[in-house]
Amino acid sequence: MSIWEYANPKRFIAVSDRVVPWLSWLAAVLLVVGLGWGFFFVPRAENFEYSVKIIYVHVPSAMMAINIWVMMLVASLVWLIRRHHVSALAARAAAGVGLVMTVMALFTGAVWGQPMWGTWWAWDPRLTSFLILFLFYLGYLALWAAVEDPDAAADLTSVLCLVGSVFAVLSRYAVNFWNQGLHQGATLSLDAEENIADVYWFPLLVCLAGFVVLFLALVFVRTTTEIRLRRVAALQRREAMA
Amino acid sequence: MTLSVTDLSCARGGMPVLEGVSFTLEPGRVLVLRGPNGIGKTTLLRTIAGLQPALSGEITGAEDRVAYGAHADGLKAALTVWENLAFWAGIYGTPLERIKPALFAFDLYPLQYRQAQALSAGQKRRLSLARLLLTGRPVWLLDEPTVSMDAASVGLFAEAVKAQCADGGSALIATHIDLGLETDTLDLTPYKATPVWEFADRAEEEEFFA
Amino acid sequence: MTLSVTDLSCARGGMPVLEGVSFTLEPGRVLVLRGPNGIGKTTLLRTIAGLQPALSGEITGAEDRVAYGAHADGLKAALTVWENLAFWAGIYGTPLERIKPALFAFDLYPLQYRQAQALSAGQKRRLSLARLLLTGRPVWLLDEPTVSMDAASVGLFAEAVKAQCADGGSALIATHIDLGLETDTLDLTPYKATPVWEFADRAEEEEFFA
Amino acid sequence: MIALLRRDLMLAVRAGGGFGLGLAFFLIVVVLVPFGVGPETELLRRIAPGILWVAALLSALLTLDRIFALDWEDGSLALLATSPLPMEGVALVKAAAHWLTTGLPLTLAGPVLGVLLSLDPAVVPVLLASLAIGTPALSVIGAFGAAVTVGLRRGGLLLSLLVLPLYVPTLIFGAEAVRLSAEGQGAGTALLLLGGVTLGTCALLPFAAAAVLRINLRSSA
Amino acid sequence: MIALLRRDLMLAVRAGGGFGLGLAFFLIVVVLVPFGVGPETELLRRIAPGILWVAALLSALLTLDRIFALDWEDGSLALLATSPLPMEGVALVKAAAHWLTTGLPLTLAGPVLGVLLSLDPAVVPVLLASLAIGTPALSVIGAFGAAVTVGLRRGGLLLSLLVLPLYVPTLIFGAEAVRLSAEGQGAGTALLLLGGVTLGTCALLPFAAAAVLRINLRSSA
Ligand code: HEM
Ligand SMILES: Nc1ncnc2c1ncn2[C@@H]1O[C@H](COP(=O)(O)OP(=O)(O)OP(=O)(O)O)[C@@H](O)[C@H]1O
Ligand SMILES: Nc1ncnc2c1ncn2[C@@H]1O[C@H](COP(=O)(O)OP(=O)(O)OP(=O)(O)O)[C@@H](O)[C@H]1O
Ligand SMILES: [Mg+2]
Ligand SMILES: [Mg+2]
Repeated sequence: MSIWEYANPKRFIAVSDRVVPWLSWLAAVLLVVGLGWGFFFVPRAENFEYSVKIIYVHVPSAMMAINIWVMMLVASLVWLIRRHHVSALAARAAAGVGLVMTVMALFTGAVWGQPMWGTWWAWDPRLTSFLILFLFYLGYLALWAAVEDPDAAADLTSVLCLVGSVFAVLSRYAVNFWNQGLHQGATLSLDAEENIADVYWFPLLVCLAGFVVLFLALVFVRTTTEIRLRRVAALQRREAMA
Repeated sequence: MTLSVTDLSCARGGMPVLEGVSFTLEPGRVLVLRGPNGIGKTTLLRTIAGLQPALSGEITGAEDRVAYGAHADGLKAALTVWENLAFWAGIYGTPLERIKPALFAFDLYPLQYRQAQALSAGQKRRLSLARLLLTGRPVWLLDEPTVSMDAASVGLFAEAVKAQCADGGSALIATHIDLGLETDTLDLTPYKATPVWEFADRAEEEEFFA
Repeated sequence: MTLSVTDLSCARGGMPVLEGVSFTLEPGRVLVLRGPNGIGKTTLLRTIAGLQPALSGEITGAEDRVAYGAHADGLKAALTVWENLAFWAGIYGTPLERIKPALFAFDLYPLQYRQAQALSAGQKRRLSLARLLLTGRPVWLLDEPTVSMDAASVGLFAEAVKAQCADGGSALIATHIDLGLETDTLDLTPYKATPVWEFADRAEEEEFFA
Repeated sequence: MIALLRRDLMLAVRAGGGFGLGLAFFLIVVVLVPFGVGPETELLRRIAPGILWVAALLSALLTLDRIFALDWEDGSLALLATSPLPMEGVALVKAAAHWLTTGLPLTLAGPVLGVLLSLDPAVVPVLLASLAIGTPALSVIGAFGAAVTVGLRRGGLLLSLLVLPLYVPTLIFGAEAVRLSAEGQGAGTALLLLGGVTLGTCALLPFAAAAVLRINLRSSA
Repeated sequence: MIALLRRDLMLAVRAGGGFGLGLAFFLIVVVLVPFGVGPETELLRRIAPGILWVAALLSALLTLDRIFALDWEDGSLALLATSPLPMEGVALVKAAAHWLTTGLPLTLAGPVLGVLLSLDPAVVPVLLASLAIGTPALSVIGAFGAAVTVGLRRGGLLLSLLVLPLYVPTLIFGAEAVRLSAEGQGAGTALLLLGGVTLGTCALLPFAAAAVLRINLRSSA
């Protein structure tokens, strides 16, 4: 049986009801371990001061924020091509989480910036393009909220998501052209030498895993909620018609 | 070529409204849609006009052959009567000479230099009907065309429809009043959709949200 | 107290439209305004409703006693049927209990939680008429109230008007169709203004610009 | 009056209008400016107060046409005019609703966005004060402008032309207050003058707005 | 197509929309900024390019909702959809009309207003070039945004929320070009990139806009 079977709302709800508890626990464990490890059992760095520990929230949330948008893009495409309502609703569900992640990254980043760069905010390319991503999330959700007819809303937001993605990438380059900044480069790049020391590295990985699982759990919950909301609306409309 | 609708089902605002509608409209005929408010006349016309997709069933002979007249007049308040018509003539590639007859047909000639916003309700309506003559389309889909028009104007409209039929056109008209034309009538009441989606492919998935 | 209009003249868009209109409307009576499109029915109603000043003549018994129903429905698309009515009840200080009867009177009860934008043309119109019942005003001024309503709804409307008259109200209705009420009729055609301003008090000055 | 206020707030929330968007626009303008003028911090810090005020003013401006135009288009303004409410009351309530959905959120958001322009934290209280005192004037003046242009379809742009000049005093005093305190001088007088402007407008303009509305209704289709 | 373009221009001129207003708004924003940030010349000169571009962008923004909303409300968009014109054509023509009534005047006015911000004369050619190349992108992107929000009554504000982030690249390259040449460096690459953005958007977005319009029409009342 193909994965499209799960596009059937009933089956989707059934599945999510089964997996959500597991995901939640797994996420809890991973986060507790990762954050606990990172916060309490990592030796104090010489170059970074204590605030370095923020990285265990900052980096995962930042990465999630970016990757969630990608996931939304995929879901939107699925909706546009295969017209599975669940897919569209999943995109909406994810967007909510993505927005929160973005805010977390911005906030932790700002808090971190204070000790590191002596300022809450700097117009560094990384930060700036993140701010733009934040705006995209806002617009996307606002559009969902504004359109009455659910299917039209799904269509419009999907198209917006496509166009938005292109422009997000475009702005990334534009911003780089505009200002070369002081933000860390991609420390998690694959070639080993420029990786940060393993002591920081492992707990970070655990945290990342934790965030991913947490995201999955949240998306499942929120998607089922969205599905049920639409179901209720549909039933109410039937009332009205009958 | 006749407009034929077979086993058509259409929805509005995500709810199925009509199902199993079938009829054919030969050239030279007028078909009047009747039915209580909210039965789905507007929805049906919009579907045939291609503004919204049908849930199921098929429509043949509508492609590029219909001129749609909606509840709204679609006039530009700032343009004069003549300019409004000239615009639509341009869109449909109709020569401008055809405007004058259209003005006469709906007794708008004296008002032709009046801005649309300075027209009374019925005058506006007449203007929006005059537009149909410039589309050169054989099939008219009209949604309550005679709203707020007086008896005389309704007469003019009837004339226009007759003329249209005379040269092989046809008209599908949703209305609550009597137009004083001999027409076929289709009452939509029996086609009211029972709000379940047997007809949707992927039945369950669709039905779930409808 | 009766609404009485004596020797009224009114203009629209700077042009005199009607002159020398006089009539009285006793409590319990219905007066229907007739006349071809553009004769000035809307203009007359707007003048009596106090939306525009009369050129000359006088209107008594209208002050704070009239409820005006225009061509436009005046509904809030984003609000539900019930909320729309509740708002007007609030404005006119009418107790909310009165909403339910109003809904029944126009067969809107099943639609009461529907957003106004999800109503069909005729349903919208019915809602805008239901509003009248909440104004608690004795005199109704209605401009083509039954536009795009089906026969059944027109019947409901006639009932509502009867009821209004029964408890001492009255109605002045501009329409082109037959309401199935026994009413007095006033045809405005004879009052069409000759576009000169003898009647304006500051004759020359006004006349100069008209 | 209450009924009207309640309805307007309800609409603002429901029709996806109101709060969120006015705020978002504020945010966006503030974000755009650095893209224009470049990222140098000290430059941004210097222009921060001015930019914040101009941005607040613009986002108030963009929400103005909602004040009357919607009610006009669907005909409910005419119906209100024939209702027991006095037009002055309508104008005042509408302005109040606009302030609650726009001015208030802007005021609260101001300091946060100040961070983006690296506004120095010391002046935040003054910024708050100036916005809190100034924005009501923006709403009332705006309501008047909206009343003037309500007849014109999509008069939105003309509206801004009429209103912006009227905004100048508010802008000057408001921004000046913040600038002065940023330069370490007292902002007292500026704030006082700002308060004067607000009081004056709130006292007089609703009447003007009502008059204008009546005129527009008279000549309307 | 031509008929539509002619009509839109006629309406823009007649309905008091188009030219005058977009321009005037541009002027006013530029005038307001000095009130906000204070009169120091060298400060103004430094921020001039950015402010000019942001102002141009905002006044383009304010005229966007006219692109489709009017035709939507009076029902002529639905009639156009049932006419022989392809929706893509409609979208493109509408964007073109918007540019002719807004972008073009802004471009021409830019240098003049530059004087107000004591922009140094040497960079005027680059300013002209950047505006000329950049503003079409603003119109096309805007047309897309307008198409998305056309269904919503007074979606104007949501419109700006959706569109402004899309404007970022255009703004950056445009303003950057002027800034660079103000600092005496070459603006070539910036202008090239700007041109790239414009071409790309003009090529692709009309299709997106058309698709969105069809969606909105489908679910419209
Ligand atoms: C509001 C301010 C900030 C924002 C919006 C922000 C945003 C981001 C983003 C988007 C990433 C990329 C995640 C990825 O793609 O891998 C990131 C990673 C990172 N940030 Fe920040 N950041 C901010 C402030 C800071 C500060 C002040 C520091 C400390 C000096 C910092 C240190 C890092 C580090 C070390 C990484 C990991 C780099 C990597 O693994 O790719 N960030 N941040
Ligand atoms: N935008 C909408 N969203 C949801 N439902 C709608 C919408 N517009 C209409 N409806 C519903 O769809 C059904 C059909 O509406 P439609 O306008 O086709 O009826 P109609 O036959 O044209 O009625 P009328 O004679 O009053 O014009 C009605 O029950 C109406 O309530
Ligand atoms: N806004 C306006 N500006 C100028 N003239 C107008 C305006 N509105 C209407 N008129 C003219 O005033 C006259 C009276 O208009 P009015 O709307 O009162 O007619 P009516 O009797 O209501 O017609 P209908 O039955 O079509 O509604 C008409 O000749 C019309 O052309
Ligand atoms: Mg209908
Ligand atoms: Mg009338």
